[in-house]
Amino acid sequence: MTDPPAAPRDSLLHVEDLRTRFHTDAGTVTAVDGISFDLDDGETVCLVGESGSGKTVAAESLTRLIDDPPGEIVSGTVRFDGRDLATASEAELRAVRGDRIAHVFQNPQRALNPVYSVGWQLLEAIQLHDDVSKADARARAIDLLDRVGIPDPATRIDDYPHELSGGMQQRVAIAMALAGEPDLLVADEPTTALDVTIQSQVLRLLESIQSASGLGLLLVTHDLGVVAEVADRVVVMYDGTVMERGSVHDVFERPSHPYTRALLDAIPGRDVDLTPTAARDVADRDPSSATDSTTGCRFRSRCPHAVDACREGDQPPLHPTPDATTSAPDGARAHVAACVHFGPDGDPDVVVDSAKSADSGASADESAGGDRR
Amino acid sequence: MIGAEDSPGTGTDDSQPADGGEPPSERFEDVDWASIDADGGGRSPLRLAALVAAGSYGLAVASDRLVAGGDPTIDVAFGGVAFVWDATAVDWLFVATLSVLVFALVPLARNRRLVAYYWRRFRRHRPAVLSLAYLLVIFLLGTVGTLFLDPPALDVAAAYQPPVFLSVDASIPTECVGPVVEGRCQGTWRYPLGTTADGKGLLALAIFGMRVSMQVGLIATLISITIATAVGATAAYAGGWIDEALMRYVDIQQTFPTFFLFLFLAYLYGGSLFVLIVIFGVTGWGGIARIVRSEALQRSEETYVAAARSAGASGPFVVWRHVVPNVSNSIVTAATLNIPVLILSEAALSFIGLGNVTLPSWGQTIAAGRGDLATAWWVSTVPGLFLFATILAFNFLGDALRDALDPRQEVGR
Amino acid sequence: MGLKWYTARRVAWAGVAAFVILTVTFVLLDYAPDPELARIQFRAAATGADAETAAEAYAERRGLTGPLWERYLEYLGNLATGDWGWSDTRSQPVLTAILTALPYSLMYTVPAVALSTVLGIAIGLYSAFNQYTTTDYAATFVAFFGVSIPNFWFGIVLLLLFAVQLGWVPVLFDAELARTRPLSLANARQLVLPVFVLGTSAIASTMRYARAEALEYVRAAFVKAARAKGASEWRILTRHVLRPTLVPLSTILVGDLLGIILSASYLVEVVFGIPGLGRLSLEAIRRQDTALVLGTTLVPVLVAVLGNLLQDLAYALLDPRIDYGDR
Amino acid sequence: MTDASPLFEVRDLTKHYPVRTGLLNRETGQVRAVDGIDLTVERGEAVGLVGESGCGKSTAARTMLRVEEPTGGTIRLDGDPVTSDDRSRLKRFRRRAQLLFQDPTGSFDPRRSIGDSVAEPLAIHGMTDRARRRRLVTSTLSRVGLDPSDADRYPHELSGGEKQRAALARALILDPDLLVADEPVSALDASVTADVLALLNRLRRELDLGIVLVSHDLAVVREVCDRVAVMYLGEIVESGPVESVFESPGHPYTEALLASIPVPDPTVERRDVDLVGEVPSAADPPSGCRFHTRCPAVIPPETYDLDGVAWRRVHRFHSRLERGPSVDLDAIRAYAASDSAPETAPADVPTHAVQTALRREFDLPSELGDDGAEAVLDRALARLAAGEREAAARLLADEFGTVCASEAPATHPVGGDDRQQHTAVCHLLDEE
Repeated sequence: MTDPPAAPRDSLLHVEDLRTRFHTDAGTVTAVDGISFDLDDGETVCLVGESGSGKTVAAESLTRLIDDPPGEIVSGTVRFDGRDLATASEAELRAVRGDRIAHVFQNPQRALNPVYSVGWQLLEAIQLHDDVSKADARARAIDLLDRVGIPDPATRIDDYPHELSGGMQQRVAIAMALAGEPDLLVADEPTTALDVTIQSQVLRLLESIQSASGLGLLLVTHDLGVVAEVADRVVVMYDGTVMERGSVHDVFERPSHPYTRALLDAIPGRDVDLTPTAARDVADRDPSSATDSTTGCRFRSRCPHAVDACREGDQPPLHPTPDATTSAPDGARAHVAACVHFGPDGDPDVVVDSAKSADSGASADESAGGDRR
Repeated sequence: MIGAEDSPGTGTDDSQPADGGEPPSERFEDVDWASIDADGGGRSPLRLAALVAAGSYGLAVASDRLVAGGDPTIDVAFGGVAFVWDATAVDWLFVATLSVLVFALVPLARNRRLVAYYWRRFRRHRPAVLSLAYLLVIFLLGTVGTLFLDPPALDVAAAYQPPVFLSVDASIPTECVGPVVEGRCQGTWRYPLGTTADGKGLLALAIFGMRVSMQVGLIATLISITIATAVGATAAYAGGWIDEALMRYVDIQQTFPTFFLFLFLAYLYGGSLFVLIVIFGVTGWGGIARIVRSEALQRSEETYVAAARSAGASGPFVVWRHVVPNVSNSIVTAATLNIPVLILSEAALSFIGLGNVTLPSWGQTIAAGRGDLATAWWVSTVPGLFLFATILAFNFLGDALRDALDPRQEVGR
Repeated sequence: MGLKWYTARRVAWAGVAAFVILTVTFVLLDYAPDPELARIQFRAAATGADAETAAEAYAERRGLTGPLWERYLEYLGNLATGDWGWSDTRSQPVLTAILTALPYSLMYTVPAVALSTVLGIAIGLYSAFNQYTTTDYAATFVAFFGVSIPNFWFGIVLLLLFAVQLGWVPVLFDAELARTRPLSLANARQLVLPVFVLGTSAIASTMRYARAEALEYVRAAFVKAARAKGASEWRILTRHVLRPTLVPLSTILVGDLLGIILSASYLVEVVFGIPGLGRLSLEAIRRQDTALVLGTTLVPVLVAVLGNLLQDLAYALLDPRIDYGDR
Repeated sequence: MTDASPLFEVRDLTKHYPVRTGLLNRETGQVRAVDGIDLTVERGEAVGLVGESGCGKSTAARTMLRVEEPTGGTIRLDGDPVTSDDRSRLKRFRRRAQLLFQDPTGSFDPRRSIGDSVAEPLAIHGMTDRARRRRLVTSTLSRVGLDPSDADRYPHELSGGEKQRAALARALILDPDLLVADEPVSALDASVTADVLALLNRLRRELDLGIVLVSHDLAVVREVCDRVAVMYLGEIVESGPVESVFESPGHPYTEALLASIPVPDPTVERRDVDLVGEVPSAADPPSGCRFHTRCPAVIPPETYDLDGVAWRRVHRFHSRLERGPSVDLDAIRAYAASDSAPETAPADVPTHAVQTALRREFDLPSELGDDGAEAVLDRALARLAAGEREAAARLLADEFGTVCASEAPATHPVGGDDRQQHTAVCHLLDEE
């Protein structure tokens, strides 16, 4: 069984089999190992995973923002609006970056150049893609600041980044991303560095921008709460590969891959209890130890449902889940999971039903020694 | 120390009657703190050893200065080889420096695992590993080798001999020691690196030059880092006006261009090696003190310091156990990079004739060969190459150390 | 507190630093043995005259008779009014001797400084941007070479090679030529090696710092953000990396470069026979002309004080984050 | 209630940091990081302290353990006051009350082995027997789920979760009665977080440990704690049993905080709260109720009939004039100039255009919906446009003053049921 064939479609962004490697002293690390997903106009797709899952590298690989060297995009297609960015020239990419695809980064304080004023950096973003006069660009910059909810924008535009709070800095970063009126906004953990109240403001801002301009939003996050609030569709990543993919309702209500289930289970206060061993330390490991010799399912060693078949071959392909009826019929948006139990010879109930039986016995008693590398 | 048996000094351990049997798994709830509070502390054998070493050092210096007077410090003959060593003031300082170095290495030997970790990081820098080997050779030749070698002697008859495997027009040497082939004087193994205008062997000169360079570099740097650590740590720990005053002083000292300070002081007080080393050591610590201060301030902001303090550790305990060890990385790096500067300065001062002219310093030899460049190019070149290689090696070493010991890279990955 | 207030404070501090240094110098001079005095006493004793009387006469002539504080004030006053004393060996005022020598020094230091600043920063930035490439390794090695090579020895070797062996440049520096036709090709030819020797160490040092500082920024998030905006690599290099790099660099550059240039030029002049400040100072030391030694030492010291002041001001101009109340 | 004193009791704890400026380093103000908080912890009880960053919760944690010297207030352990005057008593306190830090990486000395670091508190408290320390370290490490051989490892060889376990071992090795955990899981991945919290819960039961859990994450507090205190700008605005506070919050801030948390369930509609702006500086906290500048329920004046949104915007404008940075009129004129159809010089921009620009700058609606209020706002804007910021602020204060800004609110009970009752500090509860 192979990947459901991706029908030639007109999605805004179509990523297929993307692979990114890093060459380090300790050897080559494949941070992103063949991921595929689609994103449409006006749609929000969330890349979810814990630290070391490769979600950030995946997002930055789209427009080749990764540091090269040591990073290198080995293979794959990134079709954006009909063009393959993976094979595009640096100059072509430059025309796309900021203009068609914009990025917002995790730490706003570091994403803004400390020695230039907010205005300078906004004007740069405007004038890089639009041949406008300085005065016009400035007026537009003030409009942008106003649009992202910066109070007194005409005064604030001459501030330096360090004079703004974290929330304000992230708003400025978003304003900068909007300067080129992009079709796709890639936001990498845009709210992780912020307080909950500010996070909620920024998420609302992103939503309102999206509904106003209809741009596609690719949100990279580790926070399932954020995912549930904003996502239309979800891509769950673990160790550089896609573990599960589907609409937000499918993934949250009928989590299929054992990893997704463990992830959901780990949320404090969520009372669906899975076997505690599955919940433990799914990503608390040194990503540099991720050698390329991995065979079989990457989640195998921590999976409570691992069987011999999990050792064989590569990561299992994305199999459709039994609830496929509720999903869109075509391959790219189906609810799929990369687990042998969902394959042609597997029995999904091994994963799905075990929760019910384990529920009674799980005494939430974490035992020693689970935190191993 | 490590792996010591249950010491009888803490025999108040009544709650644990089964002692010595299977490895007891004592739980922290079982600890009777009231009895421990009543107990005293212990002392470290290392500190004792240091005390003994310092004491005997003091006695030796005193006996040499007061009792022996002009006589050689050591005069023994075993077999046919006589071993005579009249220690100068610089030599005594050097001995002190080396003993301090030995004591600084003890904590390293204790933390093998950590040393291995640093070594793995250091090893990645191949030029630095080579440099380390080269410097060890230079160091051993300069310190131990010179004790057994005769100092280069005047021999006008053997002037201008070319290095071995090389030849020079026979008219240039006063008298060719080696064979003369086709009108060219061949170099011999008697003077592998050739000779100077005085007929001194350049190999011997180079080796004695190593001693001078090592003495200047190591002693002055040790003086510098001692002062720098004291000043920097005091400034960081005391804060307030003490910090302000100390750092302002460093500001001013740093403003004075080092070379001209050396020049001026050497002019005023003479350029003997002892004076030079003291001047270098006493005036060259400003930069390191700044590093120590800022590092110490940063380290004391670290969470592990807060953790120790919240567990009840005293200020001095934290400084000694956490701040100083963690600052030492930066001190080692700064010291390593300070040494070549001093060696170069000494060579430069000797070169322009401000040093002790009787000392076989590399700079001295370079200056001596300057006039003979067209005829006997090797006289300046040989010590120049040694000087260059030594400075280069220290720079490589320092750079690699900075990389390997960088605390920023140590934390997390 | 604003920039003006900060500037005023830095200027005042430079004044204080200069004053302290001059005071220390005075004390050092006063307590050090005076070689001239020793010579006079020796001569007097040798000719049968009273050494004591000769010493007093000498002190009288030198103005060394008054109480310490009086002499101290006079010393400061003289320095301030440009009366830097009389050079016995050159039979001219110290300041005149210095001003005569200064152009020769500037003739090769200015090009060397300009070259090393521009090239050093450029190579350093390029190297940082292309970390772990062959170019970077080559540049790093050249930097190590430049930092480590003793410049006086380097000068000697180059002279041997290019002047003695190849005859491309003159062996001896022609001061007359430099004075009368400073902009001629012939003068340029004889300045090439000094500029090169001085430049090597200065470029190397600048480059190392520039590379190290730029490395802090080439992988910074804001550089990635600029790339995401669609900025070209050139723009990223010249705008986004250069500017923040200049902030710490300005503090290192002035202080360190100045130290290197000042001391290296001294040795370069000795090696190449350029009658600049360094040679003047060395002559003064050899002939034990204390007034001239003091004068030639104070020039670089005052230059350093000025340099430090400029460095503080440059820092304030370059970094918007500076807290003016901090220093 | 019994006569026995609680395990840990903090009364009126304050911590002010001096702000020094100027040539002579004169103290020109104070950052009131913690401004009079009360807290009680019983044996075996976990109390949460929540709030946004900058609310003073971490300072409170460090101050209540006297890691930092408090400016005022009393701290009692088992009823005994803890002061820094009595050194042996303070040392005993250090043994019985431990602090667990947020950053598991930074909290270990990179040059010492884990075992060394974990044993350090023993050595500090006078246990000279190395072998015995080693035994205790080994047993403690296995109790927090680590391998005894981890004692020989160095911090860089452990993962974040392992380091946090080791940090817990270090905090527990002195057998404390109280553990103050400052954001113990915020640096960890979700699955590791779950583990560490479970471990914390288990140890609490096992050791009858009192816990103060400082966190920005309400879900974590809900998972672990029995009672919770919500902090805003150095003060506790609401406190009580976790269920009661979280189910029926009495303070608009708590409500807003709860509403801000994303719910990991796509079927739940998000509650929208109008919580704008950010936490003001603790060096200059707002007068009256400190939350009034951001409060979505700030009490409107009775004189005008304004709808909620319009009123809050006017109030925010007022607060901004009172407390915010200076208004750059030139920039606003320039902006108004570039906005007007025929290009005009900034100096020639008509007043009404400047006022329009000002309304836009301060996010004011073009119509307030109340003529009287509209007239006042117009006058205020005119004064501001003329550069008389203070006069404008005065006018707004006279006309649109609110009790929230003028008087500090009192503490009120919330919730009827006696067992579930908790307290909140808010003017909205005044009438009741």
